[in-house]
Amino acid sequence: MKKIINHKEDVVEEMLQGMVKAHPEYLKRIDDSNVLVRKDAPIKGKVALVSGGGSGHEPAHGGFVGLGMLDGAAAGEVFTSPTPEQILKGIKAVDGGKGVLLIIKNYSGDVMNFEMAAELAQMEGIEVQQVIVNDDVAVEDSTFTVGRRGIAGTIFVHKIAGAAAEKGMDLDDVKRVAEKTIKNVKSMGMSLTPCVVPGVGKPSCEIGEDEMEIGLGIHGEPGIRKEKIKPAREIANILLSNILEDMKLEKDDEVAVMVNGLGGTPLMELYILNREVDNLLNEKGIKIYKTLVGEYMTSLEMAGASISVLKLDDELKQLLDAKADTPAFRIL
Amino acid sequence: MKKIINHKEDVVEEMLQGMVKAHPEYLKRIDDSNVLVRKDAPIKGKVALVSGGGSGHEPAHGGFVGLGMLDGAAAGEVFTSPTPEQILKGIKAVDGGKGVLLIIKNYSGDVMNFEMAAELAQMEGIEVQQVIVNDDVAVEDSTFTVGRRGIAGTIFVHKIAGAAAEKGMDLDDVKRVAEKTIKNVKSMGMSLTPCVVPGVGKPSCEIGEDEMEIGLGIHGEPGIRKEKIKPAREIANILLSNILEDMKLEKDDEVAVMVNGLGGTPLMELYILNREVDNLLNEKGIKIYKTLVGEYMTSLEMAGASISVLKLDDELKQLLDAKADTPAFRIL
Amino acid sequence: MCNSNILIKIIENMGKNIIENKDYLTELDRVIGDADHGINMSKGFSAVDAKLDEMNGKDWGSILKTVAMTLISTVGGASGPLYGTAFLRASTVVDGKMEIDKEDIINMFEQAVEGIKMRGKSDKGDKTILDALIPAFEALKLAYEEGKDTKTAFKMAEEAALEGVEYTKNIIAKKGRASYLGERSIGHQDPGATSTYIMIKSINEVLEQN
Amino acid sequence: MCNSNILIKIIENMGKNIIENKDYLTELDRVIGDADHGINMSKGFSAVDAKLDEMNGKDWGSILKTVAMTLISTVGGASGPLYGTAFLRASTVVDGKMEIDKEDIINMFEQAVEGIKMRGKSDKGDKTILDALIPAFEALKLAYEEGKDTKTAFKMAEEAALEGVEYTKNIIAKKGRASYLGERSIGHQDPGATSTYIMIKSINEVLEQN
Ligand SMILES: Nc1ncnc2c1ncn2[C@@H]1O[C@H](COP(=O)(O)OP(=O)(O)O)[C@@H](O)[C@H]1O
Ligand SMILES: Nc1ncnc2c1ncn2[C@@H]1O[C@H](COP(=O)(O)OP(=O)(O)O)[C@@H](O)[C@H]1O
Ligand SMILES: [Mg+2]
Ligand SMILES: [Mg+2]
Ligand SMILES: [Mg+2]
Ligand SMILES: [Mg+2]
Repeated sequence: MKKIINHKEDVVEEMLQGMVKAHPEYLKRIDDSNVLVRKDAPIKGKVALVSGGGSGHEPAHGGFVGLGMLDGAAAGEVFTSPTPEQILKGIKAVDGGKGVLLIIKNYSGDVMNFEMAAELAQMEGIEVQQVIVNDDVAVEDSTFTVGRRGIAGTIFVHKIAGAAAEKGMDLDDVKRVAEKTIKNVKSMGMSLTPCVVPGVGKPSCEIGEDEMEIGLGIHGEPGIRKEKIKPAREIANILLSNILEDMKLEKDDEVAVMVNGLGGTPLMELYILNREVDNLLNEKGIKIYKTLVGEYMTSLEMAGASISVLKLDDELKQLLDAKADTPAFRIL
Repeated sequence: MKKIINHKEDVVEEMLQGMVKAHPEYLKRIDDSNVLVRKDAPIKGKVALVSGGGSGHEPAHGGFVGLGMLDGAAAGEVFTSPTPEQILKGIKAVDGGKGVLLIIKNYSGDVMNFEMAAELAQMEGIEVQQVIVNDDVAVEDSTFTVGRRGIAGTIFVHKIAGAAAEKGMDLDDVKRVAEKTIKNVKSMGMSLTPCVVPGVGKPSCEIGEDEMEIGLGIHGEPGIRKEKIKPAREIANILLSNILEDMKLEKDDEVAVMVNGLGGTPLMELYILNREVDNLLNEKGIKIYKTLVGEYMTSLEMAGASISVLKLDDELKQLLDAKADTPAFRIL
Repeated sequence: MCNSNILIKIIENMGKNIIENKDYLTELDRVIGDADHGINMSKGFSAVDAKLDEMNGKDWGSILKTVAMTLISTVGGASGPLYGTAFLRASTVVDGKMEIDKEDIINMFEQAVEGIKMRGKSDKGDKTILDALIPAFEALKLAYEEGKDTKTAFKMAEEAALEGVEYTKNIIAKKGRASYLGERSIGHQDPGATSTYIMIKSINEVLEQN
Repeated sequence: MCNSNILIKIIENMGKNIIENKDYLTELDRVIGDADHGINMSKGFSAVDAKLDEMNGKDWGSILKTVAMTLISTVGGASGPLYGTAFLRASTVVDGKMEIDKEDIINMFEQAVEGIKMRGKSDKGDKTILDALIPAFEALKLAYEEGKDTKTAFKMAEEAALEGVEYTKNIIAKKGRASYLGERSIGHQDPGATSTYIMIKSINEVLEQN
């Protein structure tokens, strides 16, 4: 296991310190916690947004704390949800009297820990609502199961709900646009190499020398299938076909696209993948309103990428374009 | 060789297409060239900045084209300088009548190709000046050789010279601040794994399972030495010691720090490394005015990082803080 | 019948066994989850261990509540809130009691089951903790109804839990991370059911010695 | 003495040999550079090959200029401007000539050397192209001074170039990427000197056949 770390037990603590040291103009850390909040939190009279989850997905979520996005992010151990206590600290630190929206990725651990935090916060008189992001079309959507995972599409929820809150919308309205975004965003990923959780020391899964894994999760959870590695064009086609099958887009619909690197894949390859995504959507007559290419929701050093497509309407477009100023996402 | 690409011969072409498709609000491509320029180029009455070099270092340099940074970037084949013809196209496309500054990384190939382009541009009546970035302290500084390589410190030159040009400084003045920045910035890198040039298909170098390479170049050029992999703290110490030895910083001097990922190293590790850099500089009483952590100058999928330290004065601080709006670097 | 001293011994033994089985539980989770169940549980019980001293002399309710809050506030992941809720709900029916009887045992167990069902929105057959815990609870209740003593009743609960663990190999996961695998979760043993079995076994080991 | 037809044959043969040695040159560059010298040179000469037809019937100066501009505008990297400048400077002394003589040959060679020195700010002993090219030029000049014929003179130039290539193994690189290695560049053969040797050898092969 080759990593630039000190002790494997300390990675989250030291990473959080490194983040605050890097971005003191954006972030402050709540004492005795793994919670990062906006430098200017709490902001009186603004709905506050709290997200978080396991670590190892950087810049998610601490990198999206700042103007026009999150007010706070709670970081768990690597790939492990933060505890209710931690999340509660985040909620209390950012509450500006207008209520708090929790943006949760759909994993049993995250959902339960955030729900418990919400219950505790409500007991302390803070108004808390939650939305659960479930954009990963690699997982079958079924009401008998926990349903789909939340992956990179979550960043669109941060951005759009964050802009809504910054604009002064109330909690119900912020929740409404967050839910609209969740309904409209679908994602799917693939990987070329596994990742190694520092505390585990072994690769999360095995992928052969000439193989790729389609549809795997951002914690190295197995995907839909392994297959022989294919050209970028076909990779884009596999992922997009699954996404579009689920979205029922029509000609002239407008979308935002995210080509997200999982950590080990260089930007060159992400741009090549974006070319293919763009070509495929163009062929179908779908209009690309905005594109994001880069690392937004990673899985440690895993090589691979995910594609997210968000269907837009005028309200979402306006919120997507709104000013944002965070360590990892800025719009002037 | 596992990469998300189509044909290995097409990576640069397809990457450039993918970049322009991703960032149409920032970039346009000059016909029949691998040159990306600002959407609004040429800007009349402003000194124009052109940089470039081999591909495989993304987001450098196309990602830094935009307001407050570069006007144009010429992309060569992977790790190969662009040709004079290409660079000349860039110069002509961005010249706004106030002269053009070339920002060149110190590699024989880059220097010669850019110099030939400058000669050709001057023959066409365009005023061209150049600066050569040589921040890599891993290489001995000698007047008998070509001297030091240019690596990630180059981004500070783009930022500061770009801000100077945007502010309306004339060519001599822009060149002066660029040279001041070059004089004040030192960098050094290390790597855990090699990279694979698509056209070559073999790793650029061999690094053992428990080894790291200290001081290697961003094209996989061998470094100072291989040693057993060490904790982040010692890695920071090795790189910083070499940098500081060369800089003669004094207590209370102010610096900007860049912790730059080489492509395969996740942000978590970069933040951990930043924590160590920050601690070490604090111990020495050196003041950190601004920190950048992320991927700025990569080497394909190489795992590793470089550290750059830029000594600041009031002028450099002001230019560093100035507004910038490019695909890969934004300051509000 | 049972004083709260024995509870502390049980908690201590649970911790010991969970920590001993850290790698085993993690490996089970690696196959159908995210390779951390042993890590999560060990972390929780190490924190619980550090509080054993302060539990001394406390009532059943307080002790269980301390265990619950410690698990909730250290584990993270799915197992933290689930086991935490189980202990928390169990604590409510023995609040202030220094001694408990069969009735209390059944009530605690029942509350634990209900707590997990509520928190996890899950039930028997979902390939989770509940596939060990519910059969164990039912076996325990039946044993008591049949007039068995506590040691025997818990022996039967342990057997039922183990059967439940085996059963998880044959079914599709409907809750937790393993549910993302769909059909491919069949054939693999559930980590959470396994840790539940280990905890029930830990109760028995203490009862045997007393 | 030599008409421009032979030059086209020489250029063609250079391309053939460079492309045949693509992997060899790249491998040399992998050890002390960035593993692309063969790729760069092949790319350049493939582009030159595509222009052979249009060179037909042109004068020495035009042909050399076409080669120069093609190398400059396709290679990138250090070798592009260096060889490009060499051919460009050589072209200036035979502008408009359909036939050339010994004097012209010496002038062209000299210009090539000077061009590379100027462009590369380099000289003999830096472990570059010049360590093959300068000895070759000196041997050629000497041979002519001693009254040798062109074939013999080029034979001697080729031998000197090969010795120069061998010599690069013993010295530290002071220019180009290999210079970053300092002492560690010793023991390795310079790719650029090697491609120069291949090009001179290519001249000889054509002279032999004519
Ligand atoms: N909704 C649920 N109800 C009951 N048990 C669950 C539920 N979700 C997960 N589990 C249990 O939790 C176990 C996994 O715990 P753990 O690995 O610690 O958490 P995580 O899945 O967050 O990594 C599973 O094996 C399963 O038994
Ligand atoms: N300044 C210089 N003068 C003469 N030859 C040089 C100089 N710099 C590099 N070279 C030659 O160029 C060769 C490398 O060429 P190539 O690999 O194509 O370019 P790059 O180094 O840009 O990758 C070296 O082996 C050396 O012979
Ligand atoms: Mg987990
Ligand atoms: Mg090169
Ligand atoms: Mg788990
Ligand atoms: Mg080379």
